[in-house]
Amino acid sequence: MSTQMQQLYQQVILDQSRARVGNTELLRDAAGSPHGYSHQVNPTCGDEIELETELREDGTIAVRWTGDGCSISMASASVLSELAAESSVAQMLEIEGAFHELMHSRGTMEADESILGDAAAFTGVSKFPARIKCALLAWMAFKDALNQAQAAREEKHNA
Amino acid sequence: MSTQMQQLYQQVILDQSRARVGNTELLRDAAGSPHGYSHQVNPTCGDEIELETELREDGTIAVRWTGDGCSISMASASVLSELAAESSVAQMLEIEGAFHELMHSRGTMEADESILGDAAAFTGVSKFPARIKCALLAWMAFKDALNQAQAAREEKHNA
Amino acid sequence: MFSRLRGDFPILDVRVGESPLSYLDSGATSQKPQCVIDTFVEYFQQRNAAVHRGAHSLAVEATDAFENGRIAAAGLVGGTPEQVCWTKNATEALNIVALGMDRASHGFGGDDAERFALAPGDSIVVTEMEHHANLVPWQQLAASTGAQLRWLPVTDSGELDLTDLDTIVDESTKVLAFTHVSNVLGTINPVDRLVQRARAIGAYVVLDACQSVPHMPVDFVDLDVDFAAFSAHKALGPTGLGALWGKSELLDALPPVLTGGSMITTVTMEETEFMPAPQRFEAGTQPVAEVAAFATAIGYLTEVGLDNVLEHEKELARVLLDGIGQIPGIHILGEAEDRIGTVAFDVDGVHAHDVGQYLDSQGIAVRVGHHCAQPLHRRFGVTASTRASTYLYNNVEDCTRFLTALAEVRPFFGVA
Amino acid sequence: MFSRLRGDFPILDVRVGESPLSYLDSGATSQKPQCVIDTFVEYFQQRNAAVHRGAHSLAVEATDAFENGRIAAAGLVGGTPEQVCWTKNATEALNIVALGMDRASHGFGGDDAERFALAPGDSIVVTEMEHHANLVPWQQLAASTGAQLRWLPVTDSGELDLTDLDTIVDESTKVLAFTHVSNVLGTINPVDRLVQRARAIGAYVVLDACQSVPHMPVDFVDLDVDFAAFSAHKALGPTGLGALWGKSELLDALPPVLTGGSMITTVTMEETEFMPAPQRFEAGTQPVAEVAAFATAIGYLTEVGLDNVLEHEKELARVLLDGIGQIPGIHILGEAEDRIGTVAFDVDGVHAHDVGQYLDSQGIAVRVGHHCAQPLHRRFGVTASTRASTYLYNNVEDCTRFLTALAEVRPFFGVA
Ligand SMILES: Cc1ncc(COP(=O)(O)O)c(C=O)c1O
Ligand SMILES: Cc1ncc(COP(=O)(O)O)c(C=O)c1O
Repeated sequence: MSTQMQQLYQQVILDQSRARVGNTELLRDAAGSPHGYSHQVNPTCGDEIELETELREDGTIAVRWTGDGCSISMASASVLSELAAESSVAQMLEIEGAFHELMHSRGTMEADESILGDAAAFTGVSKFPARIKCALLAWMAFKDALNQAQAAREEKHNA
Repeated sequence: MSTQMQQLYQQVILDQSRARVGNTELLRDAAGSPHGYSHQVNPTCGDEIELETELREDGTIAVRWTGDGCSISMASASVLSELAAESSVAQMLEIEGAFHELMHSRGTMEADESILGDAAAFTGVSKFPARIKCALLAWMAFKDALNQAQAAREEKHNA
Repeated sequence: MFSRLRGDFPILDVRVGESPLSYLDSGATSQKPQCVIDTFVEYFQQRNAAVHRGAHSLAVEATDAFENGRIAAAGLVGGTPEQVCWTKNATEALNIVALGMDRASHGFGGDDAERFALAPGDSIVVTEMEHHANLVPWQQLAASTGAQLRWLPVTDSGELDLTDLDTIVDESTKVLAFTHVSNVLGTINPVDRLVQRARAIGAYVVLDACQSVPHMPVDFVDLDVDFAAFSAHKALGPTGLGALWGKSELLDALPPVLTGGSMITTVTMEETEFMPAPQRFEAGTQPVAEVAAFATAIGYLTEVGLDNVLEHEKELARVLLDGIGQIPGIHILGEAEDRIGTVAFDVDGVHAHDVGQYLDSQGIAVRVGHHCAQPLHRRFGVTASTRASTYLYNNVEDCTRFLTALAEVRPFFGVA
Repeated sequence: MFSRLRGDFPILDVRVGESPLSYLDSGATSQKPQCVIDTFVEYFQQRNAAVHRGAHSLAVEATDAFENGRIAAAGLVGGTPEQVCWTKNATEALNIVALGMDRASHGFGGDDAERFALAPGDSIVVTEMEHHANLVPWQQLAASTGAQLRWLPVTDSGELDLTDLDTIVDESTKVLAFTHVSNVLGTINPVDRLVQRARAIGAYVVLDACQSVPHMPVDFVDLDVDFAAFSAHKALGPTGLGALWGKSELLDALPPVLTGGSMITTVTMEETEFMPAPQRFEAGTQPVAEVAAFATAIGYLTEVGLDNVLEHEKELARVLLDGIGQIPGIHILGEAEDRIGTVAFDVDGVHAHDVGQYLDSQGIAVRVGHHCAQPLHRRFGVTASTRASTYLYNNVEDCTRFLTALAEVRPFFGVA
């Protein structure tokens, strides 16, 4: 077993891929607060995620998703959901940015755990170009859905 | 000057390319006897020939053509017209067959002058694959036009 | 013989990390023997020029290399050299047929092309096991003409379900397009039976021969298909080259799709006349070095003998099927008897991408994903699978290395 | 510098019969430096695999090679890598645009594609100096949509006649397609002036950059064109590769023509969603080795410097024009000041094919015929011409050998 494999499949990743935090039925328009929805597909392998974000009155974000994919993509969605439960919108955007940068570093970057939390466990993924998309799939969906939720909130304000 | 060039551009060819026997206005439907017409283009170089054959009552063939092309293609049309003036239909078909075979021999065949007459001067052309089409252009038109003339004669007989 | 020829493939000596390479992804693209690589070098060092265009000596040599490739290809798949039209890949070849029919349906190509015209009320039949390359172009043709797209289903054992053949392929059917061999299941389909039905109702037969031509003897004339497509890169040849084969009278009547230089006779500012096949489908500068290299590949394959290749692969398939069958928690997709050395499977609780990653860490290269056959995967209730596909350079050791590693996958991911 | 780099091109040492080779046919296709050939060998020996598909290490390396090629190409012509779509040749690239507009005109591509729809009353403008590749596809589009095809004429000096630009390109014009540099005359066209007019009336600009990209610095972003096409094989790269460049927002909206694997997101039996550019135009297995080799070619060209290449060619053009001018009975086609090192001419009383044959017997490779520009030749009252075209590996000696032989042509054929 190569050490690269161990770096890639950190225990956190294997655990989270089974835990699938946030993996629950989507509410779509049944959601009470302004929300957004995104469907992302990784055409290479067929991995798919449907993810929605809801911006609650109290400033917290709810993330719900369903999906099918490899351990990296499922673990990533799970970690994202965990982080979302503990973070503000601004913090999530910071994490998203840091995560994006980390993934494109091709293994040359140290992860900043103080920002990334459990998402730092994906550092090893950045050495596997074919897997970067797996790790980013949920985050792309999140960013897209969040944009929409924010737009929906705007609209509601203006209405 | 390479000997291949001298073999290619035999004096007969240079002379015939200037003589252009048979190069005269086409009669088309003004021709008295059953006739055929063919237009052939060499897409590689743009060489073109329009050629018509007329099957006279006395069994002789008249060939008329207009065209634009390299010395090989023009000389070939000229030699063809000369031969047609002296030959029967059956003889022309024999010459055509022999000429076709000679051109595709890639320089491995001796020309049979007793059949080919002046057309034997094209032996050197068969060593230049890119020029074979030039030498054959008029002959393709001849064969096509002759077929049509023969069909026209049939029709006239049956009418 | 097969053990000796491994030495002809330099890439097989590459190491993946600390492991030797077992390349089991020839279904995607094949590796190249040194002689094919040498042809590239020799072509570019000694005879590179534009073909069919110059009178100069290099151009003549390049044209010879190009046209000799056509002769070699006709020798491989039957028919005459004029029946072989070079394309960039098999996908282009299949598109030429579908888009040519599209153009015919919209009035291009005159009377000759009318036979290819489709309209509402007509149907196009494909199968549920098609590669996207032999599905999407027909969807597009259906959308463009109003014809209906139908398909033959696939059985649990991974074969074509022909129970309703006579109602699915009926009088309305203008085209029957199907794959000779499935790129996922490895199944060899009964071409005869399908051609017979198509002939009975007068439909054109388009054969996707991508996975047959490299792996078994194939003769399109004997099979009596109308059009066929295959790619060089899956048959020891270079990337950037495929071929469309067709009956001459059909090729000459099909309107061309890509237009431009070298496929015309006369061009004025207003209009253009096209050459007959194969040139009519070969617009612009052609992949000449690639054709030269493919001719060498064909020579190599012919020397080995495609009947031997098939037999060799059937042996490897047996080893793979038996071995996988003994590993718990693995489901093979399709278990047809008549097959090539390609096996796809699903691992309980571990996603294909993770399976592939684990195997790669041991130097074993397989393909994971939907293999450009999403509907087929959906049919088997999965979105992705892992596929091991063999070729003449694989040996039993590749298979046992693969099987050993595969047995470790579920334990590694903690699902067994 | 230029004398030294000849040694990088092994084919220049080939002998034609007893003569050394002077290759003056780079307008048709260029020769390849050893480093480009080496990349092929290295790719097939060490990293060949299908791209964008496998998780295994070879596939990752192959994908890197492929995508690095895109980055290199964007470095060469401007814009971002996603703006570069690989094609089999420039002809395919131009067809993708014309046929994509055709499909948009027939309802494909939804609302996004509507902007590309043509109908009767619209016009498409080309020029009289186009290569067939940038003429025939537009004729086909006009025929398919009912739009009118118009063209800008050419002056006696071989330049675009822009006198009536504002009436030829008018409010009805949807597309203005023209060549950056004429492959026959060598003329460099005033892109600015034409783009300005197109912008004023809102037409799309399609630039045929086949003869500019290899020979001079070109930046499509600076030129502000919408689409552009060029081919690798004319720019030291391999056969079997060209590129379509476009503005991203336009590429993403243009309906794809060739459909199949690797360009889709979701496929069901009924329908398909396409990926954005560049993948949407890259159906099927791509010319990966070719892209890797082209990346090396681009590196080589960049090292030499395309401004230096242009200067070098302008010098050679001067030698050729001056020399030909001194030989009696020869008429040069077009004498534009702003040009690359390409010169076409007509020899009084000797057909181009015979001229080429004579030059070839001295080892001088030129092109003869209509050079895929029949209308331009008709404009100059000839059906064929002889063309000498230079590149960075040519030197003054090539030109003087050519001129000496050319002076012997009319005497040899007995017309002087
Ligand atoms: C100006 C011009 N346009 C288009 C083409 C076509 O390029 P390709 O043959 O690579 O498709 C060529 C070269 O043949 C050319 O010179
Ligand atoms: C069955 C089948 N059809 C079509 C294709 C497409 O071939 P290409 O990628 O060469 O266009 C493939 C391979 O990818 C295949 O396996």
